[in-house]
Amino acid sequence: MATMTLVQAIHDALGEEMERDPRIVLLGEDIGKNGGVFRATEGLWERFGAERVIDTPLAEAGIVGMAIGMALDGLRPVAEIQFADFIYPAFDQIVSELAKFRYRSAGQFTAPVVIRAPSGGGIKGGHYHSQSPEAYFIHTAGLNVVMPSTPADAKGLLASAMRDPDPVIFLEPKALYRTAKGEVPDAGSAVPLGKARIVRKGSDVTVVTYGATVRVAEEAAAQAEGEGTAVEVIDLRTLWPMDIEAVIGSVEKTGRAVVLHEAPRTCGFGAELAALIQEKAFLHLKAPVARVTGFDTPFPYALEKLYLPDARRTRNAIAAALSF
Amino acid sequence: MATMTLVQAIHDALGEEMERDPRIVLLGEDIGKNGGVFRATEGLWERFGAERVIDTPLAEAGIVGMAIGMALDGLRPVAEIQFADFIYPAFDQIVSELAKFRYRSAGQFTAPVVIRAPSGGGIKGGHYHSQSPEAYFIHTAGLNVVMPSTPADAKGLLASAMRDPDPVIFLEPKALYRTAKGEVPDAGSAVPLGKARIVRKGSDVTVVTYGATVRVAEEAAAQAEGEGTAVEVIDLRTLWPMDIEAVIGSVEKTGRAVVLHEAPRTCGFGAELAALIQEKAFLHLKAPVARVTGFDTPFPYALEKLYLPDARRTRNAIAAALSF
Amino acid sequence: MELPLRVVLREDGSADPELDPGLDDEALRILFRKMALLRALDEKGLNLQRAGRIGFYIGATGQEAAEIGSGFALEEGDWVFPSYRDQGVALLQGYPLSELIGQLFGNSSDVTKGRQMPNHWCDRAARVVSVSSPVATQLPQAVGTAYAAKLRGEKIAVIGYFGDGGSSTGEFHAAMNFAGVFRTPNVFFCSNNRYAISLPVARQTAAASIAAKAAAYGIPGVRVDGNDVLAVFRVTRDALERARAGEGPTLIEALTYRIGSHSTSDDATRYRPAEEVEAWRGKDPIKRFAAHLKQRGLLDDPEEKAVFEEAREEVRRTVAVCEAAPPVPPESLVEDVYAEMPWHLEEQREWTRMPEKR
Amino acid sequence: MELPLRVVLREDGSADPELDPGLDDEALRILFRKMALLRALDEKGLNLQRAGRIGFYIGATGQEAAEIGSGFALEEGDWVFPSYRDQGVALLQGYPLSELIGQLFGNSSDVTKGRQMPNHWCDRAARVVSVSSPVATQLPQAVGTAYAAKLRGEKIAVIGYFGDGGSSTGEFHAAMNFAGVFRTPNVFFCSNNRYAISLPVARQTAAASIAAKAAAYGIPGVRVDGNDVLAVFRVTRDALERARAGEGPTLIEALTYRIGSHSTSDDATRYRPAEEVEAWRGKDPIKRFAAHLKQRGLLDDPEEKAVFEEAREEVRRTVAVCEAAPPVPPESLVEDVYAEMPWHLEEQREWTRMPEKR
Ligand SMILES: Cc1ncc(C[n+]2csc(CCOP(=O)(O)OP(=O)(O)O)c2C)c(N)n1
Ligand SMILES: Cc1ncc(C[n+]2csc(CCOP(=O)(O)OP(=O)(O)O)c2C)c(N)n1
Ligand SMILES: [Mg+2]
Ligand SMILES: [Mg+2]
Repeated sequence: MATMTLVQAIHDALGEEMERDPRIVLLGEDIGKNGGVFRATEGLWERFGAERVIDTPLAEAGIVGMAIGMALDGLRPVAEIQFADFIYPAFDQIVSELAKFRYRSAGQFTAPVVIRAPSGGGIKGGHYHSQSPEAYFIHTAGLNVVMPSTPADAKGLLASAMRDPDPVIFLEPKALYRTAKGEVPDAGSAVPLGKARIVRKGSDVTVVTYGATVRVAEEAAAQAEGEGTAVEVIDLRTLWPMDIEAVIGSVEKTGRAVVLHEAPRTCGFGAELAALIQEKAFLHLKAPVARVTGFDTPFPYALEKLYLPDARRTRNAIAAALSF
Repeated sequence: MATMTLVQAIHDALGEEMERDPRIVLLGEDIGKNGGVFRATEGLWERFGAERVIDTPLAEAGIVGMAIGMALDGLRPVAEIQFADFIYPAFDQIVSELAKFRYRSAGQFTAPVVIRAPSGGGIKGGHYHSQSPEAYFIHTAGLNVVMPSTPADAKGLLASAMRDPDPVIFLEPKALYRTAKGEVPDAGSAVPLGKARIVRKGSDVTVVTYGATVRVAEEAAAQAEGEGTAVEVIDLRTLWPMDIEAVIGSVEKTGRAVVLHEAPRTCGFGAELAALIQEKAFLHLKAPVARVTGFDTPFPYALEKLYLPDARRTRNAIAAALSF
Repeated sequence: MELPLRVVLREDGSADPELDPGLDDEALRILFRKMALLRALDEKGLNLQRAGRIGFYIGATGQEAAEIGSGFALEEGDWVFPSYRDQGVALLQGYPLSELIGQLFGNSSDVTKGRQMPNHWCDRAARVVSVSSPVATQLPQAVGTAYAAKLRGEKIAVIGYFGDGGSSTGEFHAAMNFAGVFRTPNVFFCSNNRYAISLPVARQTAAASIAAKAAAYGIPGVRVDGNDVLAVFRVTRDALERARAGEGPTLIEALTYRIGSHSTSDDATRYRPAEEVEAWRGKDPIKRFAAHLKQRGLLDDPEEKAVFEEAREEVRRTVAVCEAAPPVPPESLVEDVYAEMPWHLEEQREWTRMPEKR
Repeated sequence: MELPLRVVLREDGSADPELDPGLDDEALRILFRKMALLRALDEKGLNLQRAGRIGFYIGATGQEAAEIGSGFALEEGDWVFPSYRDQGVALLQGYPLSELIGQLFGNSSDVTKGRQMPNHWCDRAARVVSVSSPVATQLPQAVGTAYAAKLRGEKIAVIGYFGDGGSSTGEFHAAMNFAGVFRTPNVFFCSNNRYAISLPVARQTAAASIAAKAAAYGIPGVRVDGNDVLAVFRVTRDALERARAGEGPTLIEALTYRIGSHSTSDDATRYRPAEEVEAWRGKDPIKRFAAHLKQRGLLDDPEEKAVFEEAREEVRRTVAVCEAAPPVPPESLVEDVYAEMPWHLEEQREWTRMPEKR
């Protein structure tokens, strides 16, 4: 066990898995000598060489397309998209190709590519360094979508992603890169995909969240506790395919659910969570499933703090659910 | 009034608006001499010339990017994407640019572009000539998303789209191009964006849908009627920003809702509809909001019929809601 | 400054000794038989579609020299990233005709479970990657596979096929640029059949040629007569050898012509003058090669007829077998989305079994 | 076959009479003042960011000749599609310094309501389109605007700016190709500052030059010394005139160097040798032009100092005013998504007003 930041945990997972599995290669913009704009790949270029830590030209469609081709013939590519906001030029490769290879070839070809992308707000990045695009990928059949919220999970989930037989969109909450610190198990311990983490037990209301808003949920839960409300906080970790039992089990117990994420509300993942919860736990619900989310606007620069869901809005939603 | 097919109605709207407004230009692949692969632009190249009916090289990013630039300086471009499945190379232009111009410039620059794209299944087109991508665009703040289900609406909504000050993603249910026939008012009558159409009144359950599944809903409703169940069918027409009063008003009356669409279920627009309905009509709901949708798989070729939501699955959902 | 056009088969049926690849008689006969097979497949495919027995077909009629000449240059271990029109190349790689035709029917004779439209086949054993409709998406993938081979020190080449229209896509640009930078063992083979559906190539690009685009990526560009099977074979073999030898990628532009419509969904008479098509019919690549073989004494008229008859018979036989296969099972709808089926697809599998009404 | 490099300002401070654009004294003085202003803005921007008074800054230090030389060639009615590094061009188009600096603060002195990061400005009146971060997205848009002008018969030109990295994007490819096909009145201006963040241009592309890529699109490519303000002005003016005259688009590559880090978020010492940077500091475009002006008797040392002092003062004054402005109002968060506010944003406006707890 060692204490480290989330970005160090990512870094460690990459290094350890590359050591373990010579098929792993990294590719992306500025990931080599520069070590990545967030330093996630620092030192790996020196350690594994320019052939396995590949600085690419500026073309995300090329990065993902190339990664797919590598994966088709036995490599295990991990592509870095510098910011999740710049993943859209690769959208066709992801939606039309990456997600569909196994299905369209009836399993003859598979593309176990991991796409890492710093996601979410909190660094005053404005429209294009702040977005949370998870819903696009969750809606795309054939992808795994993962977002850690702790260093230990970051390392363990990334290790699992690199070993998974299917593509994984691995979204890293950049606001937590250096602010989330914690104990991380030593080499080799993967955290399985598809399993949520109960962050905090409680019987009155369930808050379902992931990524950077996990700590918002914890803050709101701690405040609510002071007023006698026991909040259960679930960190999904794997967004899709999600841990349905953890969520439904909790809501059956508490009878109230708040879903919480940074991405815009409309057609966000919160909509799916709300839809699923009311489908599967209808008779247990004492209040509508509430959504606390980003606004349905482009991500703003000056008003970032206001845009991001916070403990205030989360507590309001909890209170509303309790008093419904 | 004249009777015509849906694709003829589209064609008429284009021609009439081009006649009315010299700022309108069309651009896309094979829309000129060839008249579009679905013939939506047939004869317009001859009528308005190659400068206003523009055959472009094969690059959707170029088509949408160029359309944006045209719109920035006073033209009213209508871009055709040959199949909605091929819109992904333009995804960056749509999400990062088209949707955000007004916001990021605080209204200095606007991009009133209409993007027309044949959408949905029903023509044995397999993965890449069948997808329904509406959820991606609904989740993207700043876009209007429209899908007609009748010739009259196709014409009227497209006219409104071409006059709207904001970008419109205009998805055309290709399965209905030639199979939907109906009366269409003569020149100039636009159908406003943002208003749903009550296809059929009923008091027992509300089916909310749009596009090609409207007729599935009607079929299921007709069958249910035979068994004494009165189904209200709502055709949203404008998917986003949607007509919230029409939907909530109906569900408050019926107490039961089924949402129906072709797109994959997870994080589809049905999730948003279910989330909204349970948020806003919770105490009226006698059963969970049910979703009848496509599968969370790539769109299949041989099993297309099975994939597409049909009256059978819709009736099952209605029956389940009634007996919940 | 135009790149020279490489030609082997001359007007008089002789071969330019300078460029003649020097194939032996058996190889020449195979080339001819494969071109005939491809033509026979097209005839059948179009007829099957017209008769409503398959849903769709895309032919390569008129482009057989480009298909067979380039495909024949491939060697054991090479990879193919095809477009929807490259069934000829796939067959040469060892993709069984029975699987190709099974795929057209999309029933249980289709090893890919009827998942895709006709012409969207693949074969892992033959290293022929799955066709997909979006134009040119295969090209950056071809670079990745080539990179993988290079990294492991394998001496193989990876060929990516595309059309003149494909050269306008962002994927073409990324692929060529990446290949240039990483010097991957790639060959990019453009079948310039003069049209992208209805758009003539002169309105696809203002460049002097597609091959001229290679300069933008620091790689060699080659223009070849795409109706000349020997010239196509020769330049493709050379490019593949360069690739395998670690000398980097090549862009080949084969100038040919799409005799038929774009696909069975298209009607080329809407946008193409009949005289133009007629002129190109006169340049039939199979007849042109036949003339050469005859001149070399490797073919005569009855034999020519027999080769075509045999090809048609093989196609007919295979169609009969494939067409008779049962449909794909409904449950297969939810398979192969992931390696293991997650809960939500388990749930959705039930939808395929749902009774008429509960 | 390398394209020639266009140079006007010679080692000895004189101008090559062959290419000298023949600007009058006043124009030459303006060029110099604008270069100085741009440098002063960079100094201030970096300091403001370091002091935490603004959140981010991107400078153009070392690239002033490319910015000011090209921007000065624009005429009334021309449009600019800039990248995040082209504040110099924007200022020349008439974008007020006060608005540019207001944008850096993102408070109510920002006419765009603090919506975007610093360096992401725009000005409709000046026909300067909104900067966005995604690289090169502006280029196909520039083609559309040029097409619109052409359609209406307006004799204007549209210039699109981008970097060496931008040349690898699909958007560059689409834009150049469309412009070539439609012969739109575009100028594509690449500031090749040798790096895309950390990637040197030699690993961005294997092409002989960025300008060489023009051949792929059938349009002329021009290479110019990007540290030579007169050469840049000359080739840009020529290209703009060609465009306005209906002779089609041009690709210009200005060879320059990014003296600073990519942005305030970057540390270029991680990937660039100090000697390289030092060598380029010696080629300072402002000093180079100053030497020429001095030779022409249009500048002396005290005047040179004064120009810089004035520029710094102007920036200082403007910063003081902008920084003092109040923050943007919370409700503005939900404005300008659509022309009219739909119900769901009306609802969400309430979130900006929500009490601490109900
Ligand atoms: C990204 C994308 N856009 C549009 C289409 C529709 N489409 C299918 S084939 C085709 C033309 C392709 O022309 P070309 O690349 O020359 O190949 P050819 O069919 O002539 O062999 C078009 C536009 C598509 N499949 N993919
Ligand atoms: C599509 C996209 N991918 C990645 C980035 C991140 N990024 C910002 S600037 C930059 C380098 C751009 O280099 P260049 O085009 O040479 O312009 P320069 O900054 O040197 O002026 C990168 C990779 C981005 N903004 N957009
Ligand atoms: Mg073609
Ligand atoms: Mg650069």
